[in-house]
Amino acid sequence: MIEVLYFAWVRERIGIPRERIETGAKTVADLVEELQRREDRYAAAFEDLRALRVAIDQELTDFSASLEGAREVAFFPPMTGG
Amino acid sequence: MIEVLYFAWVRERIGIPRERIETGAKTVADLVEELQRREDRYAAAFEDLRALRVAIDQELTDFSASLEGAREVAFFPPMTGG
Amino acid sequence: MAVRVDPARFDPGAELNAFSKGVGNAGAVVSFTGVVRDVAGGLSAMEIEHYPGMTEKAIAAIVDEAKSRWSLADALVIHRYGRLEAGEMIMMVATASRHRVDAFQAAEYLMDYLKSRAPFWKKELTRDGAEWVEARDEDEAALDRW
Amino acid sequence: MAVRVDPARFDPGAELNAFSKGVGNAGAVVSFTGVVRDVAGGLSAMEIEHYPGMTEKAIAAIVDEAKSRWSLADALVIHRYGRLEAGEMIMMVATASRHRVDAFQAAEYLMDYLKSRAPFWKKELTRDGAEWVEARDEDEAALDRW
Repeated sequence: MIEVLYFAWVRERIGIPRERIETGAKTVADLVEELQRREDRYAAAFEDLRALRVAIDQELTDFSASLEGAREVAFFPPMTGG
Repeated sequence: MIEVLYFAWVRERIGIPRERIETGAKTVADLVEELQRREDRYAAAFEDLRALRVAIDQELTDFSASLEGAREVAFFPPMTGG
Repeated sequence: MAVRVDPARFDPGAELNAFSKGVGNAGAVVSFTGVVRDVAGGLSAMEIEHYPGMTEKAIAAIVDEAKSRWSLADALVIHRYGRLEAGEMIMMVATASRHRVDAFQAAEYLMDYLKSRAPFWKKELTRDGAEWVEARDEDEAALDRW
Repeated sequence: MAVRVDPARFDPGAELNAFSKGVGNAGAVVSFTGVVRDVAGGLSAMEIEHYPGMTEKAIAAIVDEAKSRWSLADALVIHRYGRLEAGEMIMMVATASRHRVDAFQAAEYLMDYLKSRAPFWKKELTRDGAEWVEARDEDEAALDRW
């Protein structure tokens, strides 16, 4: 079980801020493919991966990263703080 | 007649903050030579011109500058503000 | 070193004075404050979303990196989230050092990294509706200079 | 644009807040404050001499040059003179711009030029006596980057 979090317009497109997902995905990219196939709202959120960033257990990483041992995965657009 | 001002250790070496000088000096360098010849305290103040800065009428300039029309000449060490 | 991620308003002047008092003999203090700007079309407010847990960690890591690069006596980061009206302070950074160049460089570094590496997202609420602020290429490019 | 050359103490926090209030929609405000440092040997105080008349003109010229180089909504320079005790604020610079890079650059520029081109001279008063602070080569060299 992995906790998956969505922020900003990713959250808005998917419609929920977080969910627990039972998955056999080995990498972030595998998980994204699984989500894309689920429903249109996921396909819309994950339409252009270049517009997305991902964090595993609250550390920025990339889509090729392994999910082994991951408790929390978050998807969001590039940050706009400051 | 030119008003001549001294600041920081130049003032301390010469012993006065300002004086009015009747001079025929054409340039700052001429005026400095004239002052150096006056007394030891002036010679001490103007010993090393590389350690001095000069302003004519409150604008930084250099020792070759003309005194034509000058009302006020100031001598001081490099600034240490901020 | 203090990091505060908090929806509450803050008083930058009071923060600057408190920070300066605590830095002892550091001599040089630089601050940056960011305000919600009014935009063309009339900004009524801004909403800032963040990633609780990751935000604090990400900022702490950015501050640690700044401390390793420059001689800093202290650093302060305050960043708000939630709904902010036009004219309100969004955030503040302060740095203290014996050397003014270090204080300036560290403050600029903190700002550049907070912009693009701390998990905040801004949404502008105008008369015409709500829109997520897009990250700018120049903000990403600004990281290359460090 | 305000320039104040004044022996009186000032409150940097109050100055920052007043300055920020006046910059309207500028968004980014950078401040620098300099404090009299305690030096090895025990600094009891500092004396700052200046050149009345030239000081104000020189600072105004530096501020004008900064305005011509960067997009500035406002700028503030406060510089004290006379006798200052260790721990007291010597001076403050603040800049406001729509763009944080402009605000930072202009503040650094103002500081670099105030250090070496505004007619102030510092004298340190320690237990061992009084000594004029010498200009440092690196402060003069700092001007080359602009």
